Amino acid sequence: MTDQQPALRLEGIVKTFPGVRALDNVSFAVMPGEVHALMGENGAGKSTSMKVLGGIYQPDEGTIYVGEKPTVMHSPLDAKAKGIVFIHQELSLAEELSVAENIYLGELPKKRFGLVDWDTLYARTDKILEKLKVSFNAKTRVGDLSIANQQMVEIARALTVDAKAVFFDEPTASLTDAEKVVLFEVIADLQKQGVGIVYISHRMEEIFKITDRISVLRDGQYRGTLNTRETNEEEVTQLMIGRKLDLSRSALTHEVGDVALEVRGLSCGDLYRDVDFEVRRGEVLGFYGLVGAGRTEIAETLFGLRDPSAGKILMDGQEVRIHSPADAIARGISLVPEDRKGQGLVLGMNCRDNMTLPQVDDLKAGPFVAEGAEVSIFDQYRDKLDIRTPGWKQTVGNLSGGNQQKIVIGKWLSMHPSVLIVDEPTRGIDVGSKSEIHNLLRELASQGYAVIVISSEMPEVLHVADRIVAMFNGRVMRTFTSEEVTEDNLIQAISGLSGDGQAA
Amino acid sequence: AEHSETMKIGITQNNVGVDSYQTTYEKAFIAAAEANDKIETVVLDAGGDVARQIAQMEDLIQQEVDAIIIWPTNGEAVIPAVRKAFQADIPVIVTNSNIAEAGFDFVASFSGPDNITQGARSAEIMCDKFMDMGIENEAQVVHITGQPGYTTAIERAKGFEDRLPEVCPNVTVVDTQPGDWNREKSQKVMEAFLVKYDDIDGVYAGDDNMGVGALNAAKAAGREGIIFVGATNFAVGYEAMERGEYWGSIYQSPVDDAEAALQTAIDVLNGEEVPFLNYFDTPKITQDNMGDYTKPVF
Amino acid sequence: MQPGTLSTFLKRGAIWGFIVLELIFFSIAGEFMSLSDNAFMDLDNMLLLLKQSAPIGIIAMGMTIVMINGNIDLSVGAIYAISAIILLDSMTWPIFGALGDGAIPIAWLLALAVGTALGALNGLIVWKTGVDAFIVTLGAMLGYRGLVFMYNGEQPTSHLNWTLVDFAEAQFLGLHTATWFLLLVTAAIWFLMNKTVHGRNAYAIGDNREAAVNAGIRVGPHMMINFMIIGFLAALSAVVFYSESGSVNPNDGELYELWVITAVVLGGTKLTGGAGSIISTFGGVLAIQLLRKGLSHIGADTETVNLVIGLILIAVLFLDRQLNIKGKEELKV
Amino acid sequence: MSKQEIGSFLAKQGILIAFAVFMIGFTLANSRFLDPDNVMGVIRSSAILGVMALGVTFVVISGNLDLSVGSMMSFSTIVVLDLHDKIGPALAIPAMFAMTLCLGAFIGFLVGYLKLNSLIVTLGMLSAIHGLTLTYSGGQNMDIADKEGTWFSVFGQGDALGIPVPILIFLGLAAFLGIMLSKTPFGRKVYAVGGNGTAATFSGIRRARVVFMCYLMSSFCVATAGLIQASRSLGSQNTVGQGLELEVLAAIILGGASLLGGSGTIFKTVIGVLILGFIQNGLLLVGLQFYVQYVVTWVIIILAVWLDIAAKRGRLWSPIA
Ligand SMILES: Nc1ncnc2c1ncn2[C@@H]1O[C@H](COP(=O)(O)OP(=O)(O)OP(=O)(O)O)[C@@H](O)[C@H]1O
Ligand SMILES: Nc1ncnc2c1ncn2[C@@H]1O[C@H](COP(=O)(O)OP(=O)(O)OP(=O)(O)O)[C@@H](O)[C@H]1O
Ligand SMILES: [Mg+2]
Ligand SMILES: [Mg+2]
Repeated sequence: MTDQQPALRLEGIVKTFPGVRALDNVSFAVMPGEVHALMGENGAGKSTSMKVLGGIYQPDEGTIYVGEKPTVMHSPLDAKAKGIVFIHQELSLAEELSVAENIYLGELPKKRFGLVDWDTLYARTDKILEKLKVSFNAKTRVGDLSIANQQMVEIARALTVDAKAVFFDEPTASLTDAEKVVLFEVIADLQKQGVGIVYISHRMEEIFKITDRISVLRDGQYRGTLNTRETNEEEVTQLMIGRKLDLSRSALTHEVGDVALEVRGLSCGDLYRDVDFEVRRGEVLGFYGLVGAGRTEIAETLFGLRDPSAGKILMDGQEVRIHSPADAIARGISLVPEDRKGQGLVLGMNCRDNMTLPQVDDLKAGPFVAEGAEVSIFDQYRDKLDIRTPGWKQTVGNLSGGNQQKIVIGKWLSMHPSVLIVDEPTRGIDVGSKSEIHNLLRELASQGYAVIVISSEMPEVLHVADRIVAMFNGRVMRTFTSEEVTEDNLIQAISGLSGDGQAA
Repeated sequence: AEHSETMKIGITQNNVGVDSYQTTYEKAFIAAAEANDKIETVVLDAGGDVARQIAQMEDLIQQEVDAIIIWPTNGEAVIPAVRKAFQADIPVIVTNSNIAEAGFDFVASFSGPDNITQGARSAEIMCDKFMDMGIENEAQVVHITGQPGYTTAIERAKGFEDRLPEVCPNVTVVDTQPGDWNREKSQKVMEAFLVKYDDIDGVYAGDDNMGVGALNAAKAAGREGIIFVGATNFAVGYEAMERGEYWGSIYQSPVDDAEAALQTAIDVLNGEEVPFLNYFDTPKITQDNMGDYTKPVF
Repeated sequence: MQPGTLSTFLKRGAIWGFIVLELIFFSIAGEFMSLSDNAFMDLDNMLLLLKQSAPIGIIAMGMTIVMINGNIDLSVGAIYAISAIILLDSMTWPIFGALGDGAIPIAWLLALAVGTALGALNGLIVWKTGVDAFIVTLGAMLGYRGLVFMYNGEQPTSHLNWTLVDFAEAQFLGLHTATWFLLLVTAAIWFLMNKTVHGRNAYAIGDNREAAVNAGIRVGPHMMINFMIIGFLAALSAVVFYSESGSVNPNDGELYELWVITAVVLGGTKLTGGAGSIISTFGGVLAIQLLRKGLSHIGADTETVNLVIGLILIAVLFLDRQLNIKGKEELKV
Repeated sequence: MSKQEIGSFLAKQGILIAFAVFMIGFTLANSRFLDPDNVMGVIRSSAILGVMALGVTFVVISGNLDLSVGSMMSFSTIVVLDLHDKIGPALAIPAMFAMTLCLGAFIGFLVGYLKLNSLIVTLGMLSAIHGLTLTYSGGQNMDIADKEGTWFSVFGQGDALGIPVPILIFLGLAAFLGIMLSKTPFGRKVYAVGGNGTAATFSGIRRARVVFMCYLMSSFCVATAGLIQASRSLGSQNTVGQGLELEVLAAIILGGASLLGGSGTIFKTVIGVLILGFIQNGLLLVGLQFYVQYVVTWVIIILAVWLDIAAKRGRLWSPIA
């Protein structure tokens, strides 16, 4: 493949934002038919590179080559016309429209007089959906799909045009394992057709499974390209973060205390039924299940965002009624929600104000907000979580995805909750920070917090949780201790084939 | 036609909520109708909207009333609707402000004040006062008009501006701005006038509400000796005249207006002869003769 | 029936249900409170209703597109007035004087062109400056109104042409000219929104502007076209109405934007864009006109009319919301 | 200063610069423009609009609109004038405030707790409150009988330390509300709710209560404006506040608040109000017709907002294709 000319090449790209040099002399090339990983910590500039290529941002310096030709990408339309397709990190769908219309957004097949050719549209869409092995059809309204399925719709877009290069920005962040398999098949297919693929992800196992080469960015600078077959996780990590990572799990060095939160027979309409579990101080309780299993809804109920239709919640042995997040916070419950943009952050506000939002009533000097105290809280958690931002005044919306997530985590940690619920806490977080967050969760438990971790990543729950609640279709199938659990029985349980024989 | 049984009379008014003249008119109209047990009325308000008024005309025709009284929102735009009533053999009486000449063929009678004469009379009141004061050769006047676009506003302004040079050729109108029949708006306009012109001797306002707004502005600015003349004497204007702050106005009663319109309609229905232009009298009222008039109730 | 279908059905049908309710109410109340011997639901009265719905209704169709597109247009009342002035005044221009009634179609075209151009100006500003449509058209609502006054001062602009009036007052197959225009516009816009790529893109842009941009839809020109459509329709509404009335006050059309938006929202179009239906807007227009007509039929006075229309608007919004709540377990945000 | 710094300076201060340019322009056109009497006069007559705009600023930052303030102001004015003669000013004022706050609470309940769309609710209330006012007054003008002898005139016509009372009320209230918005937890919550209501809820903020409070503040400001208005002219028509809702919005937009919520400040609103007031007055002084003011306001609103966002995004023309 060495004598081939690249499908796409970046040379000396510089892009600055006020106070941030997001890309600093970045160069790399994507060959036709290769899967090229783009890696780097949160905020390293991966998404920005992609947006520069896609014509969403114009570079300050540097050149983009399509084939051998220096090219200016004027707009997304322009990029598309040049055969470059993007699957964005953030879902970019029109919820009210059908799956087919979303997949062919911007290029609906036309008949005469600008009429939509519905027959062709549905036929083509069905073909693509078949390839993706999804359960929904072309006419489904996208807003009715789960997040995972919406992500599949996004992915389907890559298959609609004759692409020269396809960019995937963290496509698996909210996919289940089965869907990942399908995605990888799709990528392999594209690869066979000679399409150059850029794959952005923080998940090492995926990188090593499907990519040919790995380019690494750090702080906006290009750090080099490695051949995947000739390298290993350690080397990549070192290149990314400049040091080695300690991935060992900190053992439980403390006693598990009494029950902090107990749930008995909790139901909420069709969302979940008869849920029982308890979480003790000093313990990390994992929730694992397929997307749509109802885990998020349980968390939302505990946080006062939904009213249960039956059952009870007990804290320290007392039955409690939680009607609003304010109630929940007052009782020492914190929730790191799964959707950071929609639920976690006020994107137009600065970092500090976002972080202290839940406790703004408590941080007072006379009738005013004690801004000094706020800044010190922010500084403390910025250091603790290694948040990359020019300062507390930066608007949160301008942070990279991973750093935004860290702000949300900091926001709830700084509340010193007695029960901390985190829903997909490391979605979109780089390996370094991920292990930091895992360690942090373990550490919190060891300090006597009760921690609930909801995750769709099996390695994550296996790694951090002391016990794991396996859910399927709104029901708890089984609760495993870390001694009992294996990948196999966990998968069985969340697929409805309960380990202890209860059929679903 | 023989109208021994009850007569159904529909009225569509211009914009009732807008000031108390129209409100009082409506009340007086209803009261007058109720006092007469041979009459039933449908009272509608167009809210200042031509389209709504035309729709109301159509509705009244469709409801087969015996006569329609219209206070036009626009003296020309309603002509086709009036023609429709005419073609349906329903007599139309125009009230308060007339429709344009092109529609006269379809109208049984106009009943209302003569706005042009009113404007002219206001000019006379002002000129006479200037002569008393001996400043008829140097006086400067500002003019605050009613809501732009309304027939009444336009006619009064025309009457005033045509007549003033005839009676006081050396008085100059230095500025004209609308006060929208609104006391507050007029006060603002006057404030700016006061800053702009050191010498203002007279203010003519399209009605007393605006006149009193201008008066308030002058009082607040400590400017004295200005002659205020308005039209449609409102209670506030009458009181200001009592206090000696406001010189004169035109006495126009909405009660007379309403009663005259209803009576004209009844007369038309009874087949009596009515003049085509049925003006009711709107005399001059000044501090000198105000004792002859009772304080307006609106 | 799938769960949720009933409430969707109720929701879609809510406006028609409301119309039926109004009809029943005014028919019964009319028996006791109205002077008229004719029933409220008399055929002629209903035909009039359609006709009287035309001025607001024609503009409302354009507003539906613009709102589905994620924008709003507050300047329609002023565009309506300017177009009317052009329509009536141009017939008196000496160059067309020789044409006699031949000047009519030219006047129509001129008025429509001016409306379209003013809409285009709004659209261009929204597109090129990136200022929110609410602000752009709020400004234009003042600015265009200023232009109206500049044209002819505070005087009304009039030109009564009986040929034109006769045409406007004509009835064909029982329906008035204005009704035909309303129905044609409704059908055309329905077709545009449901069958054409432009229409589907309007939904997409209103739903998720960023996604549309990323997908390569040329959002700017697209929005501009929609502003041109609503400008055109505002002018068409003026053409239909002023052909009949022959005179325009400089403040005509004030508050039309509010009535139009009210009708569109009653019809269930989302204020945030992305969802809405032309047929339901038609229902919204009828509902409002029915309310006005009904209230005057039963002889309600000005203060009651204001009070009732305001409260009904809120009540309908409330009802719509109740129908949309999925259940107790819904997320409380 | 780098180019970028100039850009962001313009973004932050653009409206002040525009203001300065205007003041200079009008002063050149008419030397009386900056006459202290005129300046005082303009601020005083802007005070009513200004006080209303202060409250609506809260509503707008919280992500909602309030189109009912004009007719609510008519209501307050009529009510306090009516009650003045019936129960005396000392009781009339609190009674009027209570009634106006009830209206505000009703809107706050509908928009905050029932989560109805604010544009439509306040549009409905615009009409409904107008109906209410007409019912209350019977459509008649309301006038105080004894205009000379009442201390009630102090709010609109009085002076303290040589400064007209309406100006003192306006600026005092602006300072108070400005600090409340920028420095207190409540203010922070208003920004959060307007910026992202869902995220605010997820942060334990009682969004409904915040929205409710914003409408309450808005109605409080309206009541204050009504008080000044009534006291200034000691009599009023039913339509006194009609159309002010749009002027209020225009002032707030000129100040640079986004109608989507989450941004804006009291200080900028005050500037916006003054700009409108001085434009109105300046054009009158220059002798231009009132409708020229419409056109000028149009151009200024669009230029001001355009430059504001252009500076924020770092390029003049919108990036949309
Ligand atoms: N619009 C913007 N304004 C200001 N700064 C920005 C903007 N977009 C990105 N940045 C900054 O540029 C840097 C690179 O961001 P980018 O989104 O490319 O990171 P990333 O590598 O994709 O990270 P992640 O893995 O977290 O998604 C970050 O420091 C970010 O804060
Ligand atoms: N955007 C959406 N609109 C409507 N319903 C949705 C949406 N997203 C999810 N749902 C529904 O909500 C339920 C829960 O979805 P969700 O994917 O959040 O499940 P979960 O158990 O929390 O899993 P995960 O934590 O992996 O997201 C499912 O029934 C799904 O269909
Ligand atoms: Mg990224
Ligand atoms: Mg979930």
